[in-house]
Amino acid sequence: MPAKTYVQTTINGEHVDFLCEPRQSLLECLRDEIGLTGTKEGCNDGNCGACTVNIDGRIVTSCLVLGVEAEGADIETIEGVADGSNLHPLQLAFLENAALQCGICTPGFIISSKALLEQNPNPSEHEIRFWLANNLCRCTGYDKIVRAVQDAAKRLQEA
Amino acid sequence: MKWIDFEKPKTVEDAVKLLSDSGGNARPMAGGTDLIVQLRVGDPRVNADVVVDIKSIPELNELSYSSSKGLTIGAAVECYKIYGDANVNSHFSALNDSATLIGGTQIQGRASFGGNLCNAAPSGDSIPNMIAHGAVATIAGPSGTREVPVEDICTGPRQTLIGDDELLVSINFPSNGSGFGANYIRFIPRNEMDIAVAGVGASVTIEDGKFTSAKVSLASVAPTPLLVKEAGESLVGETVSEEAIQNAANLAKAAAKPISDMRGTADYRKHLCDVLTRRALNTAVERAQGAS
Amino acid sequence: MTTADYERNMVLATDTDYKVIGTRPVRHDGADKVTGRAIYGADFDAAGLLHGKILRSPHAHAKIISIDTSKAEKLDGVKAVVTSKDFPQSESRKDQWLKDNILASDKALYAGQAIAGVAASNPHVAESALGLIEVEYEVLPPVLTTQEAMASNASILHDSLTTEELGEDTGVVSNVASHSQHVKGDISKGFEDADVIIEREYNTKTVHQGYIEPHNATALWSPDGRLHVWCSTQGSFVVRDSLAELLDLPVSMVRVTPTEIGGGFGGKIPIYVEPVAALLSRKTGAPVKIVMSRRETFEASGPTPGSQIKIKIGAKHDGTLTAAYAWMAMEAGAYPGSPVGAAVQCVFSTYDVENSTIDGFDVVVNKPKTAAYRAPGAPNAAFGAEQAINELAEKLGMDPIELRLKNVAKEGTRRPDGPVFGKIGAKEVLEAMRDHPHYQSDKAEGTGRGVSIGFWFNIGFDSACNIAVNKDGSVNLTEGSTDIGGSRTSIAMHAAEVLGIPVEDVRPSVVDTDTIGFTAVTGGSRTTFATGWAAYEAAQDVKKQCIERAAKIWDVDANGLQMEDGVISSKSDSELRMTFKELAEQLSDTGGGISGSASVNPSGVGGSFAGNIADVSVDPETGKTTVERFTCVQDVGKAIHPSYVEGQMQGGSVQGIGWALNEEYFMNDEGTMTNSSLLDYRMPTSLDLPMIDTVIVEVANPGHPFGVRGVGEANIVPPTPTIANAIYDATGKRMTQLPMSPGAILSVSPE
Amino acid sequence: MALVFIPSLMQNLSNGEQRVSVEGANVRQIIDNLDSMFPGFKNRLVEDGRVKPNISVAIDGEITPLGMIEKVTEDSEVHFLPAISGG
Repeated sequence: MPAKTYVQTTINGEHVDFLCEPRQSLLECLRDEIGLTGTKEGCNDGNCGACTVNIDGRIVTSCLVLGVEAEGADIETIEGVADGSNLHPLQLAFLENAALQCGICTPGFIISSKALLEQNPNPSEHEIRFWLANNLCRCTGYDKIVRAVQDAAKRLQEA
Repeated sequence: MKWIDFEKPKTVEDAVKLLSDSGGNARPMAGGTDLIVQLRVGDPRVNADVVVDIKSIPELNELSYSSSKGLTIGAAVECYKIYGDANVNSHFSALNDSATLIGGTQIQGRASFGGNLCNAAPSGDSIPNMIAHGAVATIAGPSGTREVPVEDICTGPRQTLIGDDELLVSINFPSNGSGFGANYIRFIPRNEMDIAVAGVGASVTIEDGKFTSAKVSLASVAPTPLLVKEAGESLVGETVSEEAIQNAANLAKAAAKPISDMRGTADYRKHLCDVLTRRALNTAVERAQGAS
Repeated sequence: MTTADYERNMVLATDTDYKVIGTRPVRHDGADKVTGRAIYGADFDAAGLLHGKILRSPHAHAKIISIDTSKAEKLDGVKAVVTSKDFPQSESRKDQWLKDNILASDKALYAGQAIAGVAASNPHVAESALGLIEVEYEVLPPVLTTQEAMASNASILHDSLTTEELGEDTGVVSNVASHSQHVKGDISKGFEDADVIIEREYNTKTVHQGYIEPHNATALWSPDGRLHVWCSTQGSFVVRDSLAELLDLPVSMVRVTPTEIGGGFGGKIPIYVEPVAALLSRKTGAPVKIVMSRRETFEASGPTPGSQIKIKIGAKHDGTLTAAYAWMAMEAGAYPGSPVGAAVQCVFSTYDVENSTIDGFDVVVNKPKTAAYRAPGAPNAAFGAEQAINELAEKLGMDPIELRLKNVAKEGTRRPDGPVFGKIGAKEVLEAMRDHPHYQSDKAEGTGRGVSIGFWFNIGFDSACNIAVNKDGSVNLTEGSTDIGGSRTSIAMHAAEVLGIPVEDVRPSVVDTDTIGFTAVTGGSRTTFATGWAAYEAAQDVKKQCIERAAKIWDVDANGLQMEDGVISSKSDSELRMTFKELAEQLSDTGGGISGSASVNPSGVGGSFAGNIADVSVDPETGKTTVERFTCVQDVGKAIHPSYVEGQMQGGSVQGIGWALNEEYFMNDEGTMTNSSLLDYRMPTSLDLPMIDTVIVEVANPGHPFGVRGVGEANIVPPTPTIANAIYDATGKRMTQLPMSPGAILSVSPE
Repeated sequence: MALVFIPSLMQNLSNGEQRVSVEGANVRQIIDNLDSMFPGFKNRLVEDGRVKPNISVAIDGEITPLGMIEKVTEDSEVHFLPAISGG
C-alpha cells in the first residue's frame, strides 16, 4: 500500500500533526487518527452538517474535505469551543434552552452558530434559520435551537 | 473509497502537466463537494486515481473586476467569496442568486462556480445564471489556453468539452451596460439544501421601455443546462409587458425536455419552466429598471 | 391577537404541589453533549479494532444461488468474511426470518438486504473487499405495494407464509401475514341511521425515522465465550436477548453496553449490524466495529410502512357520529410485522361511536422490514380518519373542533376495540385547541387553517432502578433506559422529588445489561412513565430505610417518624430532626450504607391525545406549501421536565410536517430506493419551519404516582391530517395521498 | 362472573356469541373455563402456558402485564387484543 501523508495543522489552537491516506476525509482524520470524536458523521455527503468544523474562519462539512487538505490549516472543532472549564455562551444557551435531545447534531449546530454570531452578532430569526439550513436536527423541530442561538446572541452582546 | 493520490500544484502549467501525464485518470478538485462524494460512492463516471487540488494556483483564485474587462471569477473561488465581494454586489448582484443557493452555508464555504460548471449536472445552479450573463470560460491545456462560452461547455450529464488534460482556469463575465438586470431562481420543495426540480436564469437589457437584449437559460429540464435562444430573442425589440414575458415563458417551456424522476415528473417540470421563466424575467426586469 | 401577545409555550398545570417535578433543570448529560465529550456508538474505540462492512443485495426480490467469498478473503488486510451460514441452525420459521433480515440465506427480499460481512484493518479495505464477493442471484419480480401484494396473481415472497387471524393460522399461503378486526355494535344499522356519510380512500408512502446517527455496533467475542457489544440502541436488553437467541448463547454470556444514542424514534429497537459484528469478532478474536452509511440506514433499517386506508363515517344532522368503518392494509416490508394492529386500535379512539368495524391487514412486500416509528401506524390511520371528520364537519356546517367535542371519548367510553377508557384528556385537548389564541385569531390573507387530533396508547413494561446514598447526601442513580432525549434527568427528578433533595444531587447513569435489572426499550412513550416509576419506587425504598435508620439512631419507633423535603423528623417530638445530608454522613457508623432498588412492570398506563392547529399557504403556481403557523396541544398527564416535554411535542410535530409535505421512499420499478440520501429524502430544515407553539395539557394519569402519561409519540399522529385539512382550506383540494408534495398538490383538482 | 368480550375473529369458536359470562378468579381460570365452554380458545390464546406474545389481555380497560396470573373479579370485563408496543 502506498505511503501515508504527513499533515501539520493547528486544531483548537494547538499544533497537531498526523498521518493519513489521501482518501481519508478530514472527518475520518479527526475521529480516527486524532481521536476528536466530538465531530459526528450523519451522512458523509455534506447534507446533515453533523461534521461541521471551522477551517480558517469558515465553516465546512469535514466529510467533504480531504485530510491532506488540512495542511497548514487552522481548524476549530467542538472540543475547542469551551474556554477550559468555562462553557461558551452558546453551549450554556443550548443547555438552558433545552436545545438538544439526542445531542448528535449539537456539535455541528454549535460550530455553525458560533461562526454566525462572530460575523453577525444580532441575527434575525430568518438569518439564523438560513445559516443553519445545512445542519439537520430530527429531534427538536429547531424551535429551541433557534431560541438558544438568539439567547446566546443576547448573552454575547451583554458580555 | 479506493486509493487515490493527491497533488497540489502551484501553477496552471504544473496542473496541466499532472492532468496530461495521468492519461485521463486525474481529476482537478476545487471545493470537492461533488467530486469527493462521487469518488466515495464509486461513481463510474469519475474514475480518478489522482486528485489534483487546484486551490493553490493564483489564477484559479482570481476575483477581479474592471469596467473594461468585466468580472473574472477563478475556477476555485468559493461561493461565499462571490457573495461577499463588493464588485459582484455592485455590478453582478444576480450572481448571488446562485452563490447563495448552492448547498448550505457549509457547502458555500467550499463549492465554486468553476466546480459547478465542470461537474456539469443538469441541475447546476450557477450554470444557467452564467449562461444568462453571457459568461466565457478560459480553459488551459497542454497547447495553451482557449476561451469557450459557458453555454457550450456542458455536453451531457456530467460531461463537458473540457478535456481530461485541460483545466478550467476562470470564468469571465462581460461588463453590462445600464438597463441590465438578471435573475436565477429554482424550484425546490424545501427552502434550502435541495436539487433544483427546475431552474431558470434570465437576463435582460432594457432601453426606453424596450428589451434590447435578453437571455433565458434552464436547469434540470434537459441533459445539460440549456440556453433557450428563441425565448431571449422573442423579447428583443418588444416593449416590456406581461404578454411578451409570457410568450418567452411559453418558448422556454416548449424547449424543456425533462425526464420524470424522484424530484418531479416531466409534466410538472415543464409547467415549472413556464412559471419560473416568468418570475425570473419579471425580477430581471425589476432589477434592470431599478438599475437604470 | 398576534403571535407576540401570548405565551408560546403554555403549561396548563393541574397539580403544582411539587418541589422538583415541573421545573426545568439543566440535564445531567448536557455538558458532555455540548462539548463533544459524550461517547456515541461510532465514537467507541478499542485496542486492535477492526472495521466491518456489509455487502447488500442490489435486487429487491431474488433467489440467492451462491455466494463466493474466496477472493475477498484473500485481499490484503481482510481478516474475516461471514455469511448467513455462520449463524447457528434456526429452530423456527420466525427465528429464521430474524436471521435472514440480518444476513440473507436463500432469498433477498429487499434491495439493501445484507448478504455478507467483511472485517478488515481499515474501513476502506473492508469496502474494497465487498466488491470481490461474488453472488449469483436469480432475480424475481418485486412486489412493492399492498395493492400489488394482495392481488390474486401476486408474486409470493414467502412460500411458507400463511394468513393469521388473532392466533389462528388460516392455512392460506399469501402475502397477507395477518388480518385483525374490531367490531362494535352494528355497522349497517349505524350507516342506515346516518344523515351524512363520508367515504374516501387514502394512500401513504414508506417513510423513515430519519435519526441523524446511523446504526452502529462494536462487538468483542472473548475467548472465554462472552460476547460484549457496545452500540447505539433504544433497548440494550432487547439487543442482549436477541443476540443470545440468534447466536444460541446463554443470556448471561452476552453483555450490552449502550452508548449515547443519536436518535431512534423507534428505528433503533431492532438489531441489524450487532450480530454481524459479533460473528466477525468470533472469527477474528478482535473487536469489530460496523457503522452503517446513510444509504444503508435508509435501505436496510426499518422505516414505517406505506399504507392503503379506506374510511367511511356517518353522522346525524346534529353531528352525532353513528357509524365508523376503516379498512387498512399496511406494508410490513420483507417479513411480517407492520404496525397495522396498533393502527386499527387507534383509528377512531378519539370518538364515542356506537357502531364501528375496523379491518387491518399486515402485508409483506419487497421493501425493508418495517420497524416502530413514533406511535406506529397511528399517523397513517389519522391521515384518513381525521380528514374524513373535517369533511363531515364541512358538510354539516359545524366547526371541526365542535364536531369533535360533540363526539369526544371520555372516561367510561367504550373504545372501538372493546375496552372502556379510564381517565383521558381528549376533551381537555380539544377545549385547549378551541380556546387557543391561534384558533381564535383570524387567518392571514391567503392562508388555510386545519385542525385534527390523534391518539396513542403508550406502554408500560419492565424497568429497573438502583439508588445508592453517598456520604455527602448526594445519590447515585443507575437505570437501564438509554437516554434519547433527556430522560435520565426526568427519571432523576422522580427520585429527587421523593427524597426531597435538589435534582443536582442526583447523579443518574444509564448502565449496561450486567449492571441493572431488565429494562424494556426506550419507546412507546414509556421511559419517563415506567423507569420514572422505578426511580420513584427505589427512592421510596431509600426513604423507608432512612426513616428506619433515624429511628435506630434516635432509638424510637420508626412509625413515629416521617421524611419530607429532605428532612427526617418525629411526628411528636420537634427536637428529633435530621436532614437527609446529616443522616448520610452517619450511615457508615450506624449500620452501613443505604441503597434502594426497584424493578417494576406497571399497569396504569395512560394514553395520550395530541391536537394541532396549523395555518398554511400554498403557492397556486407551484403547489408548494408553507407552514405559516403551527400549534401543538398534548395531554401529557404531568410534565416532569416541561422543556423536554415541549421538545418532544415540537419534534414530533415537525417530523409529522415532513411526512405530510415531502418525505417518502421513492422506489423505482425494480424496487430500489432512488432517494436514499439526506439530499433527496427531504426532511425539514430549519428554514422550512416556523416556531412550533405548544400547550401542555395535564390531565393527571391516576395510574402513575405523579400523573405521567408519556409524551413521545401521540404528537406525530395529527400533523399529516392537520396539514391536509389546512391545504384543503387554502385551496379546496382534498389530498388523499402522502406526501402532499408540490407536484402532487398541483395535480389535484379542487373539490 | 366476569364478562369476556369475544373478538369478532374468534366468534366462530363461540357460536357467534359476542359476550360470554365466565367463572374465574384470574386470567388462567377464565381461559380454561372459556375453553371448556367453547373448545379451541386456549389453543388460540395460550402458548407454553402463557398468553401468546402477540396477544394482550385487558382487564377493565387496562392491559395487564401479569398475563395468566392477573386477578379477575366478578364484575370484570376481559378483552383479548393484538399486542402493541411503540416507537
